[in-house]
Amino acid sequence: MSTEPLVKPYLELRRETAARDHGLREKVMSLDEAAALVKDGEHVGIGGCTMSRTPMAMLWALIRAGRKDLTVSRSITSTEGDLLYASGVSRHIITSWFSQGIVWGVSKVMRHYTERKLARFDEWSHMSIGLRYRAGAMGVPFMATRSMLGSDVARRREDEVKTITCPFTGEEVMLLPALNPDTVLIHVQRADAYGNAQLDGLQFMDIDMAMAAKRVILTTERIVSNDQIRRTPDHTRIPFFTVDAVVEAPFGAAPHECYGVYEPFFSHLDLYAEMTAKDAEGGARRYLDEYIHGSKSWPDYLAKLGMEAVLDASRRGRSIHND
Amino acid sequence: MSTEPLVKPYLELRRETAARDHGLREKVMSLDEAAALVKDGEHVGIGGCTMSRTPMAMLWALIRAGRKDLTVSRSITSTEGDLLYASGVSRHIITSWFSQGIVWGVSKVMRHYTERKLARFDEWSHMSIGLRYRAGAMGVPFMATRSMLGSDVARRREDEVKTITCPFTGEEVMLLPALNPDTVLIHVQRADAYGNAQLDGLQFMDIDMAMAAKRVILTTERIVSNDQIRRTPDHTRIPFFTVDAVVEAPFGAAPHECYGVYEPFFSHLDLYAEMTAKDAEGGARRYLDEYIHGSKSWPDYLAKLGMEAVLDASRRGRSIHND
Amino acid sequence: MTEQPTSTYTASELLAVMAARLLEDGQIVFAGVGIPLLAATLAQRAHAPRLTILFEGGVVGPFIVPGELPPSTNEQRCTRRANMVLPITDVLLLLQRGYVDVGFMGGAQIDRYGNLNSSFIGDADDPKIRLPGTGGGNDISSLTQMIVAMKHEKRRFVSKVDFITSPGFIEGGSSRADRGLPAGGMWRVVTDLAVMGFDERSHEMKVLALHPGVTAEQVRDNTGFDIAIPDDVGRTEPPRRQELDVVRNLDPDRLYTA
Amino acid sequence: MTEQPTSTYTASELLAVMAARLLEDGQIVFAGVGIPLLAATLAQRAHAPRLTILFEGGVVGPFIVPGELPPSTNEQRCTRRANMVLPITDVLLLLQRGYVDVGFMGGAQIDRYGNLNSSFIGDADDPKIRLPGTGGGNDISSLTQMIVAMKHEKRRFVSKVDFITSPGFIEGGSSRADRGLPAGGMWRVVTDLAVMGFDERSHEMKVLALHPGVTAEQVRDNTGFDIAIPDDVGRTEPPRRQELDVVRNLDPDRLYTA
Repeated sequence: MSTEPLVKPYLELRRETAARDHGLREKVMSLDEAAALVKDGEHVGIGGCTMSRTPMAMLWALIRAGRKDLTVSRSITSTEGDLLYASGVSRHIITSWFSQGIVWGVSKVMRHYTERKLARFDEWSHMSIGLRYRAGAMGVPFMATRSMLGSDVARRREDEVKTITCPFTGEEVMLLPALNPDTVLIHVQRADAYGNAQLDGLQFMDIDMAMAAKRVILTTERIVSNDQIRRTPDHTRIPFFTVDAVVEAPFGAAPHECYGVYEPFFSHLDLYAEMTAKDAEGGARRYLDEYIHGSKSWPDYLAKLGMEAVLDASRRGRSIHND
Repeated sequence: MSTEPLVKPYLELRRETAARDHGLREKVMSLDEAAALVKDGEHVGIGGCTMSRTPMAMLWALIRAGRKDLTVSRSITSTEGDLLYASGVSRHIITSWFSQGIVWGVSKVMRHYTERKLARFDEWSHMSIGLRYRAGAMGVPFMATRSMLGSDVARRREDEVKTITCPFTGEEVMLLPALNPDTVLIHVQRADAYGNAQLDGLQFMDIDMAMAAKRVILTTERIVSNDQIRRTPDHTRIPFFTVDAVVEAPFGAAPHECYGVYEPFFSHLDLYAEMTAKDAEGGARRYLDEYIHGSKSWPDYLAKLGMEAVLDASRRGRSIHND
Repeated sequence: MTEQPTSTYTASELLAVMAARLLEDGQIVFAGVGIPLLAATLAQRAHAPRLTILFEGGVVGPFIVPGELPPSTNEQRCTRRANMVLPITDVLLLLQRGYVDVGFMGGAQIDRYGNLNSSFIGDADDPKIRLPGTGGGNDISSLTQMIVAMKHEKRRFVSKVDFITSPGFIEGGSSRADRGLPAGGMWRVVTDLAVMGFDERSHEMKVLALHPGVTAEQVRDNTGFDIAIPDDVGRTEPPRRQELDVVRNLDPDRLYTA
Repeated sequence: MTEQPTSTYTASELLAVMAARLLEDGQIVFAGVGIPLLAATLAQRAHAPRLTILFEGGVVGPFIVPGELPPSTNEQRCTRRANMVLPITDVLLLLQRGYVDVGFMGGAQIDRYGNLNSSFIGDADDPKIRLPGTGGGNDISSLTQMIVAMKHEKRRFVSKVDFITSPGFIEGGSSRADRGLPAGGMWRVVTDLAVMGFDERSHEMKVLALHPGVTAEQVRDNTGFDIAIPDDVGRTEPPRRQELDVVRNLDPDRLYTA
């Protein structure tokens, strides 16, 4: 919502946070119910990174719900970004890198929409995006950094960053504006019904994002008991009171990976790359029709990926635990 | 070292860090060898908090080595602060709270040395100390905060903090100076010979402190193989390249606690409180003579605490894992 | 112990019970060691099962085990069956971020504007007594709404504290916000004599309710400044045995309730 | 495959081998996906067993499993037998804190002062090609000493990049420090033709060594600006079979070395 100030005034942040229900309560719901929480035009932060723990099931539901004009931010954006552009769910993505992945080359869909000025791709350095979420998580209006100075990446963001002289050292440092998304979507290996989430392996920017957001929608490979969470409290990475919805979505990051559970569905990702190689827009639209709108449920989407692909991705995913 | 600037200039920080050996190498040594790494007059950060994971074995070695004029910082300071004052190892402690613990009342030793102006106790809010370490860990000269404003705690630190108007929101925020200790002492449950440390339970400010310091001395309940660490990399909290010394010191936090291994040695702490209740200075000196200088080795110190006390503290410590 | 009639209880037991009643179900309370920890745990067992307790050591939503009270909020006894443990700085940042509904701590000295002093008795540059200091007190009182539980004594209830360790309303009126603290502020002060609040505009302390058998005069006699006590001042309900039983069960050794 | 004579190798295999040789034992290298990841892993196995690799996804000191190369540095394949995993922001902060000895990435377009462009071909406001962007490239090149590995082509080696995504020496001289980047800077550029460095004062790119069979003329023909090549320019040793074997063993499917 471009009319909003770049950084949320502190009292507004406090009012919003105070207005939320902080009680230990069950928040389990369906993908569709969770999708209904997100309003058109909101700023939605997407957890995970590139092809890891992308909340694909939740994005599947948002696309099907016809959500529009979202401003989306993510550390690094992969195929989900193509689908957000092509579906019109978002035509404004704030990220540090945007393409399917180096082995598939530059995203034709990203190029189609950005080069024709049909969509915005605001580029920040990777650490800058992380520090913006972190400032939002900490409840401060900015975070200092020594990166991005002097580059054209910063020059293109000159209305959004400030350079000051450090009052302690006299050094020039850059101040990055706090980012507090309206909604953050995060996929995890396990969470309880209250929203206490435990992440295995790579955490990316998810913890800061959850703390920075006004609303967090968790999808999880499995819902576990609160007792199980309480047995290893030092493995809990996201506390329940930041979370508004918990959706059990097995393989909820497919065709991307979920650490320790499944690796990327490479053959399907090759297929997607082929579909969008020649005719980017048409290919993306065909993918949306056939796979997203063409599946009645998330399990039905997985069925389209194929049982063999699911088994293969799982085998590779669990192999991380092999010696 | 009061002649140093409050915040280390960035290039000096970078030079110091670059000059360290970043290689994966064994760093196992004795308490005495580790103590020899610390120079008189240095700023030494102490890990843990109050009665938890206080690096007592390392402090035992520093006191016996006759280290002098250290500036010490810690989140909350308990009996170890008394001993640092009384031994002369430090007469300048930067902390947020300083006494044995609420159930034993105000520390008579702290009162003796501070009220007679024999020692400095620089008081900061708890979060401010944490944010100062965090800024040091991140390599930025300051961290913004909305706390401490308007209080006399801040007024007494007016030469060390800055209040600015946020260039994004126009709000008044306080900037806290980064703290990069010369040496940080941390006691952990397990670490490998390279210095990769895994902490169970409460982490306090240890991770930021390790990242902020120029030198880290780890004491650990046990040294484990690097293979064991690599089996659960997402439990590693302190990376090897921040660490300069690894000392295996079972019960290295006694008479304080080490999460999941032993609880505080309450009867000994009651005894200490008694010793220092009437004659603070004399009592602390007697404790130093009898227990610190009077023990030939760390196990000998533990022997003075008594086998029953060790068994009792261990039983209570392990009880955290009971249902 | 359950035989004990409810008419007999120590001042600190009364304090724990009355403080616990101020906490509401579903809140997130940042509790200090001592009476606050005890009262929050009592509230959890009495009327607020969904109350979440935060401890400064880095703990979210633990359950305290009866008879295993911690010496501070930084030992493993504070983590039993917790939902999460996290670094000290990050649990304190929850206050700054706005997730904490109420902060709850004890106090050594308080003034008419709810400022707390736990640093110096006398001149800070040449103190009669050097107290332990703020700990997280300054952060909690700077960043959220506060409940303070303390003994009601003239020397503790002073017109102006020697040193503002934990800011209340500073000099009253809008001075707190003017000093850069737009959020939070003192909400309730619970003592062994009464429950106090603060005037909406002047932010001066005033008595809201007297404990059983306590007179307005007693409160005035034990308060070092002129405190407002309306004629229609409220009365607190006496501690119920069930409440006292929980307190005594939690603290059989009278560690906090001596 | 080990039968293959060392005289035959692809351009990217050569790139990987030559780049790996620039890494020293005991260093901490922040490596990007592709050739950098491959070269760092080769160095680890060839001559630098104590080399620690950092990946942007949040990984400290992993070992890459042959044939299991990741699609980016953000998947679980990057974490095998790692010493530590940590959040993305924190692994990038290691650069700012100064723990990283060398950053190592690929490049789409580079100029005489070592500035890299991976954002826009043509005018940024109306680009011919929108490239994927910086990722961590801007942070790495802003905060540490850099090695870049890329194909040596005229269109990639330009006098001035269209857009400075990852700063080298900006406009040469002291301009990098003047812009607020006192630390780091471009150190080496490795291509399939040669190894380049930068002049101490002017910070202009210059050739340090030519690869086997490569002439100075070839380098000039494939460089879009006037590049200094001393008469006594060095010569790199041809790839050893053992080096090529490791590369081919790591990337049997030619994912990075096509």
